[in-house]
Amino acid sequence: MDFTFTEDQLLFREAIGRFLSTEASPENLRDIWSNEQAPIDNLLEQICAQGLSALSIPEANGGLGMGDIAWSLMTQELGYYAVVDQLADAAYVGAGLISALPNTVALKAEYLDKICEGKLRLAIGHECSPLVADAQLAGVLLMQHNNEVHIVSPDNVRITPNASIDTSRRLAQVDWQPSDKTCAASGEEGQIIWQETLNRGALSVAGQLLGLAQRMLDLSVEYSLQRKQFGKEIGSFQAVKHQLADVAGKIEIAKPVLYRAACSLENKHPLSDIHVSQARNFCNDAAALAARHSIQVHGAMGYTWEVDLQMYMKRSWALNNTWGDSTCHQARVQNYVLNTDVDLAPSKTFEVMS
Amino acid sequence: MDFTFTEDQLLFREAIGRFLSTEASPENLRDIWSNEQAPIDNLLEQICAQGLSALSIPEANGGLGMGDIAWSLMTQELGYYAVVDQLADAAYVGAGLISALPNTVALKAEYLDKICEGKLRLAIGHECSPLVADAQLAGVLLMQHNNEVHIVSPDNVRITPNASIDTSRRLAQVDWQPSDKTCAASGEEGQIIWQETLNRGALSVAGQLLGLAQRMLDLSVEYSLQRKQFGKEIGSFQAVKHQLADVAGKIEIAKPVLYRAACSLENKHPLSDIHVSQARNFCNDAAALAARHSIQVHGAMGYTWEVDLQMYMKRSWALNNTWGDSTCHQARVQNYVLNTDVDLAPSKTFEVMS
Amino acid sequence: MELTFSKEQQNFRLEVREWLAANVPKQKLPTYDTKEGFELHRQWEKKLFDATLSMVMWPTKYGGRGCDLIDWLIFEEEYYGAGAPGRVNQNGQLLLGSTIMEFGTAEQKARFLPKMASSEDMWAQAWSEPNAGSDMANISSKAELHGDHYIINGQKTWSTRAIYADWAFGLFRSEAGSKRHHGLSFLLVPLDAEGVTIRPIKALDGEDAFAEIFFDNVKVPVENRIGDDGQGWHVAMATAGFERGLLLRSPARFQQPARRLVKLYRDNKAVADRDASIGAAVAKCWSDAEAYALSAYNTVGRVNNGEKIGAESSLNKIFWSELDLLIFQTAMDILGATGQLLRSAELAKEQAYWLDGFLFAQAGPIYAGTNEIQRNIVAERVLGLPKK
Amino acid sequence: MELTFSKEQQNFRLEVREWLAANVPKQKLPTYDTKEGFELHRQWEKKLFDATLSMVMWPTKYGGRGCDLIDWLIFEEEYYGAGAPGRVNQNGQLLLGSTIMEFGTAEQKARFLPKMASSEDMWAQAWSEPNAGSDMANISSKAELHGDHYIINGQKTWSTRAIYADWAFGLFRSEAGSKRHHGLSFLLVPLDAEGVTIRPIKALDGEDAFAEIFFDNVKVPVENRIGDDGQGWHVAMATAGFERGLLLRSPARFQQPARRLVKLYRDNKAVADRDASIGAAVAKCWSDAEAYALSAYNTVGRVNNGEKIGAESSLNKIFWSELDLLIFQTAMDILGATGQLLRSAELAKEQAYWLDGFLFAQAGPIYAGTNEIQRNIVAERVLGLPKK
Repeated sequence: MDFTFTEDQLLFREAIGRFLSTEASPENLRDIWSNEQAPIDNLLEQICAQGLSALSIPEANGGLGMGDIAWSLMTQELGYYAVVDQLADAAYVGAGLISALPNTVALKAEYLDKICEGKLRLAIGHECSPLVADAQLAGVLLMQHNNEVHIVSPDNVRITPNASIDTSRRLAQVDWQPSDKTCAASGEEGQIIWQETLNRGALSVAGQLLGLAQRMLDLSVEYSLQRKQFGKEIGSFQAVKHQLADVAGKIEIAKPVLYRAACSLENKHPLSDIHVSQARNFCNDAAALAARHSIQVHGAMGYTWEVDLQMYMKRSWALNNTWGDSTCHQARVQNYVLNTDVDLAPSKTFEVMS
Repeated sequence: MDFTFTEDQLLFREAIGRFLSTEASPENLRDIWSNEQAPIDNLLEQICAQGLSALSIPEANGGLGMGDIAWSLMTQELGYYAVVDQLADAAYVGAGLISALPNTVALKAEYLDKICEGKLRLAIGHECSPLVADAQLAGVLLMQHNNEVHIVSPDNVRITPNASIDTSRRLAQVDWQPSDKTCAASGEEGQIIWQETLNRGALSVAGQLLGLAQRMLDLSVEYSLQRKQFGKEIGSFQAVKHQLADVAGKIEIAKPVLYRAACSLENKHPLSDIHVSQARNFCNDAAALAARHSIQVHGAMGYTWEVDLQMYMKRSWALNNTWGDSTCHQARVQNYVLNTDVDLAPSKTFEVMS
Repeated sequence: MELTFSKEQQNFRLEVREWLAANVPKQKLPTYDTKEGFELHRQWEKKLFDATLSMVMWPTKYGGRGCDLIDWLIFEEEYYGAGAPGRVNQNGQLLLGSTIMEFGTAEQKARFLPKMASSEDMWAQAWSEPNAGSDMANISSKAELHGDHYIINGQKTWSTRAIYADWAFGLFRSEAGSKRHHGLSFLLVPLDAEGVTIRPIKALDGEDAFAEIFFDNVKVPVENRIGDDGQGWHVAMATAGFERGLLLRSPARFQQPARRLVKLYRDNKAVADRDASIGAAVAKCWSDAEAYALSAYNTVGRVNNGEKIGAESSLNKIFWSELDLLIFQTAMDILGATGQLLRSAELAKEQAYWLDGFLFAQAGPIYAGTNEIQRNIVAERVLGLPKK
Repeated sequence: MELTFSKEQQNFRLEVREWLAANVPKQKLPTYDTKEGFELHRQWEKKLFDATLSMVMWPTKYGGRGCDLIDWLIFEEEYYGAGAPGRVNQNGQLLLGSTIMEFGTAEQKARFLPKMASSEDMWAQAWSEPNAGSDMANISSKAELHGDHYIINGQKTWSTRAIYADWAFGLFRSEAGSKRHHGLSFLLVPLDAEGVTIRPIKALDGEDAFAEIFFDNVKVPVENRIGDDGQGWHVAMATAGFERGLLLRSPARFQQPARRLVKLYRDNKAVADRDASIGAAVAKCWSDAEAYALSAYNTVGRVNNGEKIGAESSLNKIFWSELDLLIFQTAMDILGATGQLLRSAELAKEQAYWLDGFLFAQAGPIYAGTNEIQRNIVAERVLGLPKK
């Protein structure tokens, strides 16, 4: 029983954070939010140049073989700097999906190599949403059709962009036709891949939401120390203090829930679905309260396009229903607790004894 | 359209409040909470001497014919002074029940006269609860058996007291046998009587809860002006201010909901069930928050038997599930909103147009 | 207590209902935070005015029809119930209108009110300043009296609708060296006057919903002052209470989205009920909106009986702003992944209504006095807790 | 990260589980706030001690078995999971115990710890004073040093368990004229000493759960001082952080009622589901309790790695006290009309468990530093917001 990260994992997180703090600064982010395409390419190229796209690829395929546990730190950094979907979707969720494909799939090794080299952009279409993120950028689309995994070329799909509140997101409907030729996995195998992919996507979002919550909290603390009302920094008013303390509380309690879910996913724990959804519920909560209290602390400034807060806030609202609606994650936990006859004794937190 | 009380109604409320402030002072109340029986008799006699037991009795029977609208003010005073169940149950709910009995019921006129004179104590056993309040004191018990109203003598029942957290309440199980002889109404007539009685009981409790909420707020404001911490009255801390302001908000919003329900009941509005349950939800909420924030403002003192707060707080917890559990009132409103196809247009607040 | 409408009230309701059914544009107008939308809303206001439905409570001589507050509540119920356009000139009509009605001279009334009712004149408010947000008495924009006119200098901010409006109204410090609430004057300033510069502020949705206004030696005639010199705070606050709050946010404004939320829930029951708490939240939204309506009718009755209404407006403000958040948040929870889509997105049908409302609801606890300030007011003025 | 238990840990769990299965009284003990209940709990503690299960983390020489914090969490899971009696001597064992372990002399450890582990000595805390509640540094009870002993005078209040306890521990002002945190000494006082008067305070449930303690020239030998003269605040605070908070309220303390709440819900599903929000609340209670457990394991891991844990204990305090309220409030909502019944009532079966817990939960946000104080601490020490 050791619920901590290794020194390496923590140092790696720190390094990524340092890198992103310059490459994904609020100014750069604002560019991405304001323009259509180019700035994402720059950022993604920088990121690939750092080898970040190779993180999840198995060591056998030339990657770093980084697992879900380490990613639960990484995704927080991605959230904190509001990095666009593509990175986590390709380097983490997509790489996981491709790694899980049967070795008989001809393109598997090639794709893993390309991701390693930062030369493949992926989009994943899961039935939990009618929207696919970054479909327009994708070199290959991984599409769900019931239990089947299909590998689809962008040439064979119709992509209809759907603009959203987070303008750094490129969401689209993707119309396509499943065929035997595109099918890379099916039956129980396909089902397990999609189940794991949904969990990984949801966990990736959970981490990002937590990072976003922390960013909103930091911005609010900073603002509350600058802004004066009635002759005092607003951060000295008890109402402001308590609002921000409550956000800190939501963030702290969400962390271990996120980490446990990551550990379960990495170890294929039978309750991974529940643990991931629990993580999502806590991280959704933290991000929602952070947004709510941050805009309040920012006052009228918080309602403007001008302050950085708006980007992180909108992204948190958008991600809240990405890789599974918030209600679907609530439902998985509620069903487990309310509609099963599992004994939920205190001793069962980690043990699944019979 | 006139959503206000008459001068008379308001003056009457004031007079009752003045009377109760001496007769049902916290010291007297503490006596009732600490001893078994005698003090209730004193209080009830005082109250009957004032003619309060005759309020609801139709004028034709020598009473004041006071309706539900006026009672929605009265019950708030009863709550504010935490007057025992017997008064509202006999003079308001019970009197209403008896008045609604068919005139063929031999004892009807006699009972109405006796209530007028303050000589009849009633207990009402409704199937919404296995507990009957003040059964031990009752000269007659009005018992529900499906749609039937039974008038039962205390000689023919077995009463098992059940002690509760509000020691001024005398709750009991009542074992009894329905018979043709005890049956005073049945069929549709009985059903309507019980439906109206539940609504009246629930509304009586709603008013009392609102009065209790106001009392708890007043006690807390008073305490927060006396108690000092860190060299200042605790009432000057923003956290305390906001907690108490929120209680005031819950109380204010509950009032018109209570009054509308009273008006609906008095006028046999087809949505009386919904309106009464809405009133209960809002008044339950107000009392619950008042208790929560009052004990917080009182600090450790609030957790003691010694402060008056505890009596009002416990009574609010007890009444919250009296004359219908809180979940049953939530259910009536939720069903109406969620599971019907009624159009809830803004114009429908008072109109039931087709 | 009598909770039914008179024959006259019912007739008025039916008249409004029929007129709206015939005249409300089938297609939602573009937002009035764009030039095009602003003009279309101005045209709509003119149409309302021509039917004497623009300011139903105003005297007929100023373009109204002399209705009382109950009629006004009825009007609002029908107006929102019909999904009619937002009121682009409401800051003038609802906030400034009452002030001029109470403190304006006969000339000022005749000069300003009819054109306000018809929206020939569009009005922007100019209250806040960079250092006078919640602490409104901290105003530092100056107005120097020179014979028959003031020269004003300074900066206002968060001025809603100022980009396209014709006029602004606000408080200016007319007594040099005065402090807090003293020495302020309530002035009306034409926005095309020399020395006025307007710089838009983009709101959360990217539209120019507010502006900063800079005054550089702007000349304003004394006839544009409401009330006496130095009495501006008194003038501004006198109508700041219950009625102003109610006019700004009538119950129907919340009952209509609550009604739509119930429909959204019923239409998506299977999805929504995956999370058990959604149904309870939907019912609460509807019930809260109705409670707010009941509260309004109750208070109007007491006002009509001559009762003074105090800090209820602070409680109302807190209540409706939190209700608004709950309504639109719950809708977002039901909509799930598509809730984030903008109006232009192909998959967005009803979504844009909810997203717009969700964004706007975020500002509710902030504008018109933050909810923290409102709670302080309740604690100090209603409950008697100490100021410091 | 490795979230499974070692063979040794599993064996320890099974040993505890089996011992408890064989020894936990079938019938719930009467409350320890009565004389009879107090004695029965003392006997239970002796039994635990004899099985070296009283203070599993203490060194064997003081009656423990030298377990680490993970073992302790396991012990607590089994202890609460088995519905074993409340720990009557916990203020001594968990709060004072750690302090003596860290600051006591070898003599003091040998003198106090074993009898504390066996509950031969029962301990009451004596922190609060009438004017030093949330503001603990406001202590005014005096201790004058006279050679080899102190003479103490003053009053303590909210002293849990003081009525039947043998000893009390607390802070006394030993430097005349000193202010705030300075000049305080940490003293252990036998409650049968001459000059000690104890007056019970009835708690919400009518039982004598607390007491006031009056000290009238009470003589306390210098050997009863923990740490140096005037260093009392430092001594008291050093162990006031994460570990003390965790010991006071282990996760299992909340997981067990959450588990029972789930069962209560499942057994009364039809009734509970009348209000759609109940199911969601039940699931949240369980999930929150589990999150608190995860948080404890995570923090223990970091402590074991030598990390310093700061204001997390303030966040924990807020979290568990609010969770406790939600658990028992939700149970009350499910129980409905019978929830108000006392243990003696015929219809009360499980009800008394819930009502007792509901009452006790009310105090959670108040004791051990009110939640308002905790939020201030988080804002100031974690977020760096200004003090004033």
